[in-house]
Amino acid sequence: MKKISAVPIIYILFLMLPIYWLVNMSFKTTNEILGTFSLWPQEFTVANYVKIFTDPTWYTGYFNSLTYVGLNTVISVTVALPAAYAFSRFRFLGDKHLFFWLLTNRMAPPAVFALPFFQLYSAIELFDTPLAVALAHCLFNIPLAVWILEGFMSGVPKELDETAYVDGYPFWRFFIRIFLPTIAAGIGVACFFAFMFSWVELLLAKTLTSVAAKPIAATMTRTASTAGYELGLLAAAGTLTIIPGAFVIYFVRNYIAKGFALGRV
Amino acid sequence: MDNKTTHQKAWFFVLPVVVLVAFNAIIPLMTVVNYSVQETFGDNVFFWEGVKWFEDVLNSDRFHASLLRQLMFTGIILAIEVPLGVAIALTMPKKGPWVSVCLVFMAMPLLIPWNVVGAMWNIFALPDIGLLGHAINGMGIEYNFTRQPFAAWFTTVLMDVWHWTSLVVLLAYAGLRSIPEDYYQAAKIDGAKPWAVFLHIQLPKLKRVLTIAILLRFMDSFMIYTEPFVLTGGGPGNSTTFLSIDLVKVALGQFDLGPAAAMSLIYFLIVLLVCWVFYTLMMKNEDQ
Amino acid sequence: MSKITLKNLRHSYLSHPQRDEDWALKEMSVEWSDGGAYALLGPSGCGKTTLLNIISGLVTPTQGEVWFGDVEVSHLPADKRNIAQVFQFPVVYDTMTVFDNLAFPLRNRDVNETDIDWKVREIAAMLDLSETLMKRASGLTADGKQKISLGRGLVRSDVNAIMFDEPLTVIDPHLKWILRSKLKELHQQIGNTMIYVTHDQTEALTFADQVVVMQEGEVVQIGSPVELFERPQHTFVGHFIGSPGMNVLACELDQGQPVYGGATVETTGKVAVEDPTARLEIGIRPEFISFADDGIAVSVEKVSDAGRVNIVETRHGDDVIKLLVPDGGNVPSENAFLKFDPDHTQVYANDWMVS
Amino acid sequence: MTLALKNVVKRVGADTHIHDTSVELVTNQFNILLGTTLAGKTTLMQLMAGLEKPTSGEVWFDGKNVTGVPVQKRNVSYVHQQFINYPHFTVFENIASPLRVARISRGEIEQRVGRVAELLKLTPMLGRNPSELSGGQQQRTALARALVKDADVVLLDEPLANLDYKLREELRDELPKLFQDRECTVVYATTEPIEALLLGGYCATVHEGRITQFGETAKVYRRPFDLLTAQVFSDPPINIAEVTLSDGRFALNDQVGWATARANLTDGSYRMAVRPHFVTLEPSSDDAIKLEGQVLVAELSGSESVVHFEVDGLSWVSQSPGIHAIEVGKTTEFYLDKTQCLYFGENDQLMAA
Repeated sequence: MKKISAVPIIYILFLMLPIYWLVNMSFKTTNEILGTFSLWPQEFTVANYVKIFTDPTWYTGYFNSLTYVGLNTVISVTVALPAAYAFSRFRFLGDKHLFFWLLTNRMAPPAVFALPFFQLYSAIELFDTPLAVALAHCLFNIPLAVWILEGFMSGVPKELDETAYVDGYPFWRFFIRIFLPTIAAGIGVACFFAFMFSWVELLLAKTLTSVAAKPIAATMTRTASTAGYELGLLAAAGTLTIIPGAFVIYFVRNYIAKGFALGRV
Repeated sequence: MDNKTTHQKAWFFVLPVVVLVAFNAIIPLMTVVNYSVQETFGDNVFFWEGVKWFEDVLNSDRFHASLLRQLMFTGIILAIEVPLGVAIALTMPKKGPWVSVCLVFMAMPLLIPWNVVGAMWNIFALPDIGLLGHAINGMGIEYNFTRQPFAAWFTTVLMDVWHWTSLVVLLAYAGLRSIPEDYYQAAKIDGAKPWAVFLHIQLPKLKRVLTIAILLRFMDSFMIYTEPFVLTGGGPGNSTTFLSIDLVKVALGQFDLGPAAAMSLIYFLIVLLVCWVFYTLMMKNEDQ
Repeated sequence: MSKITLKNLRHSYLSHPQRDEDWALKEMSVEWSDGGAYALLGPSGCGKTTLLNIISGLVTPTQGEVWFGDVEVSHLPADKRNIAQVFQFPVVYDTMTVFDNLAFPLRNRDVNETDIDWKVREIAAMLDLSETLMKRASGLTADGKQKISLGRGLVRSDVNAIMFDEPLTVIDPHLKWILRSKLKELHQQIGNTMIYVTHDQTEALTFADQVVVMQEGEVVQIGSPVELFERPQHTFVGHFIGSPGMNVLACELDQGQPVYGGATVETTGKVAVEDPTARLEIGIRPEFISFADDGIAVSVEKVSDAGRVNIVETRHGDDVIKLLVPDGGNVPSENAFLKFDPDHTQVYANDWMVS
Repeated sequence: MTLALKNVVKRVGADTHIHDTSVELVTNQFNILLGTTLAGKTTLMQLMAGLEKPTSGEVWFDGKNVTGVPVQKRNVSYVHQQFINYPHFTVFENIASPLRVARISRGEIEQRVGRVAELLKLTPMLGRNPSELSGGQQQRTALARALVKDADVVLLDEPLANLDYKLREELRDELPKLFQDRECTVVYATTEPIEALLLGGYCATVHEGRITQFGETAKVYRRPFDLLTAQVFSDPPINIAEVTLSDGRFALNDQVGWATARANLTDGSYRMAVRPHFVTLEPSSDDAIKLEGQVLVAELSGSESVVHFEVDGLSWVSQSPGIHAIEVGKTTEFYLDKTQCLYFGENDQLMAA
């Protein structure tokens, strides 16, 4: 193996320290956390995790989060695919303005929209459902997905489309059978980013839910404020929220650099 | 030659996107605009107020203070994260198994829910039981981010650096990887020193990705809410109350809908304006 | 400037090469004189780029030595060898003007500004870049950029050799010949040793005094364009250079004279082949075959009008023999016989020329 | 299948890519479109295929107006200059794809793909992915896909341009054989006059969005209607000089001139064009005209020498068989075959050949 410079290693260590500390805390008892300072658990316990996996207020939060994130990823990427194709292949009235308008929505501070969103989704009776959060996250995830996918699609020569039409493929059959597999890497990258931004966002997710669809992260903040300092439990829940992300990164690791390379984030 | 074909039916392709985004963007935006020019005392009774709220917000010391804090924060984190990110990207291996290892570990902070980031740093920096707080105090420096404004700022900035530098690293790394090997060889042959290679080859080729990195970091840091809110709650005092935190306090805490809406719009316009200026500069640069 | 000597050079990209195919470059020794124009010619994957990179120092050979003059440079890195290289895709420093681009190698070597100014202007004039000196390099067309890449080599006085790696790849087809002849002209003006890598026969033959033809990691012939055309040392050279390529026909040997189709084929001088199992062939270019009243009986299969000439495809048994007939020349439809020009008929044993 | 364009015009924005063009291609033959890059060859082929719609005018297949018919329903095939294959299909699936869309039975697909693969020497590669093939094999795959469906019209858009020249030569030799027993009209675009000549058939010279002439390839080459066609159909570039005719003599300048027996030409000035291979280093006959010029550039291709030289400020190109060592800058003798000159009169129309 080639030698690796010290800088990235130090940087990664710096990144891992707070994470380690969180994991460390999650295996400690509340007494140990509050009583002593220790670099690793003196009385190793999985009680915090057991609590999360047995208490429905905890684990349903986990499911709720995964539900709306999954929904949002599917919606965002599915509707972004034909749109990105249109932007990469066709010239049409208002195309450039439309593209820019889409991107401006990536710039809208969620804090600005929190209250109107609450009212809007209450009005259409979607409040406190995963679908509400999934749709709300479309605000910034669709523009993002369109942007990323358009970059990948522009890298596919137009001649591929023409060859397929000449072969006799009707448009949709070509799009699904030929085109989508060709830009599979791009779809992977778009899914990754949609997942990421939906998973990490909390302000809107919290605003649009109360009980039934409460995300795990929101459960955490409420626990922290109502049940006093249950730090171990909080740390365990936090640790668990890192896992899906780590999982997703692992799957798309080879595409990340490429996705970024297109300058489309 | 632009080889796109003109095809108005393409609108059908973008229609679902337009509908979904417009639903989320235009209706709430209209609501905000609506509130921003009216006064309510509850019961859905509204009175026309014109631009009063805008004048109030623009003249309020409180808004000025949080805007100033916001600008300082964004300035500081940009000044740290961009050069640091580029420096780290430059030292990353170009190929081999380490690349994946680096990428996976570096991307991790990006995928942690923002309130977990706040909570994590809260635990990490607590003066008594947090590793960071404990270590700093152990060095004889008094440190408590819940009491000292400076410590709170330091922790918030450090947290943001921890959270987002990787984004700059990944972007810069991807930009560097797209430079053909020939350029490095040519520079070697021309006898260029490493600094000249950076200045004349790497930096110019990174310009585009760095513009995007700066733009993104500007936007996201300008909108930052969850992490500092969970970490410091905007305190101590108002010392880390950034624009978004202030806005939510006004809107949901005090339920002052009019001023909050006016503030939202001013806020949104600032972000848009800066991005637009940036975008135009970028495009102009590319045309040259 | 100096002579370039390659001694017993061999290279493999594998760490433990075993078989013959493992070598990207098979053993070769060659000496190139100072100020010559050389071309490395071969199809993709023939090892020509490996050889170029060994000379420029980007690749360290598995075995053998590289000498510039009387200095061995085999283990010197690229930047210590004082060579210049023009790559397939133009490399220019986008942020600089054309002038600064050309001055860059000199500034890195701490040459004083007056000398730089004088030298850059001189080279720019040669390359027809004087008009654009103050423009941004990034705004130039591909051929302009390629000239800058070349110019950065030409401004230096310490250059041992200038290497070209398929430099015309990105140039518009109808501009290629202009740059091609410009390179030739520059070589005559400056007298540097130049080494040019290409897969295109016209580029190689036009540019070089000596062409090194390579195939599958092996040098099959080094010679002047005329030699390569008239006396290919290897059947591959005959095939690769010239269109259509040389006819290669299996033959037998009788008392030092090749026998084809039952008849003795006249050649200049006798042929001696030591290995009795060697595969014997005669090689003759289509240019040197003509129709005659007797000789090798063939049937005419196809006549293609190429404007200047007709390419006639004939058949003798299982062999296809191509020949060229001048525009307006007579092509017999029946009872056709071919005559080979003895001066240009070669005999090959296991692909290598023996006559 | 007869294919005709009737008054076709193609405009994109303010640019006119194809000016009013009418042409009827020759059925079941090679129809070559010859012209430089961006001359409009690709646009013409896209209009024929139905990938683009004409701004005005009509496209007719077999006496039917197909202008509005989408490409899927036209039974055409198309090979691009770039190597275009479906990256995630094997070579077999790539070739089979038009048949699969047409819902042809599995057994027949296997049989037909096998036959075409054999013809194009792809049989050993059928199981591979296109990315594992060399450029030549990738283009063979694309050709196989175009052949397998028995299209009425096969459009080949500079299919050999991205190949190394030896591969190009090989495939160019094979191409006419591939279409020998097929009933289809082939349209072949190329930038190289030599390629047009070797493929034979019929040829349309294309220049800046217009077809300047259409006819048998050899005839277009030897009897161009106008100077433009002669220029498009010449590589190296055709030599052009002003000559004056008086008293049955053409005069190039004060010293050089030659007698002509052409009675139909009136006295006056003409533009004379002569192909480079009629200006040679060795005289082709005793009465060749001698030109003394200074050599500017000497280019050697595989089997011929092309010399650019200058006489009295006028540039000439000479093309001679064989490889000759020629010194640049030296004054050298060249011989012009006066019997091969083309004379163009007003509007650059051919007056005599």
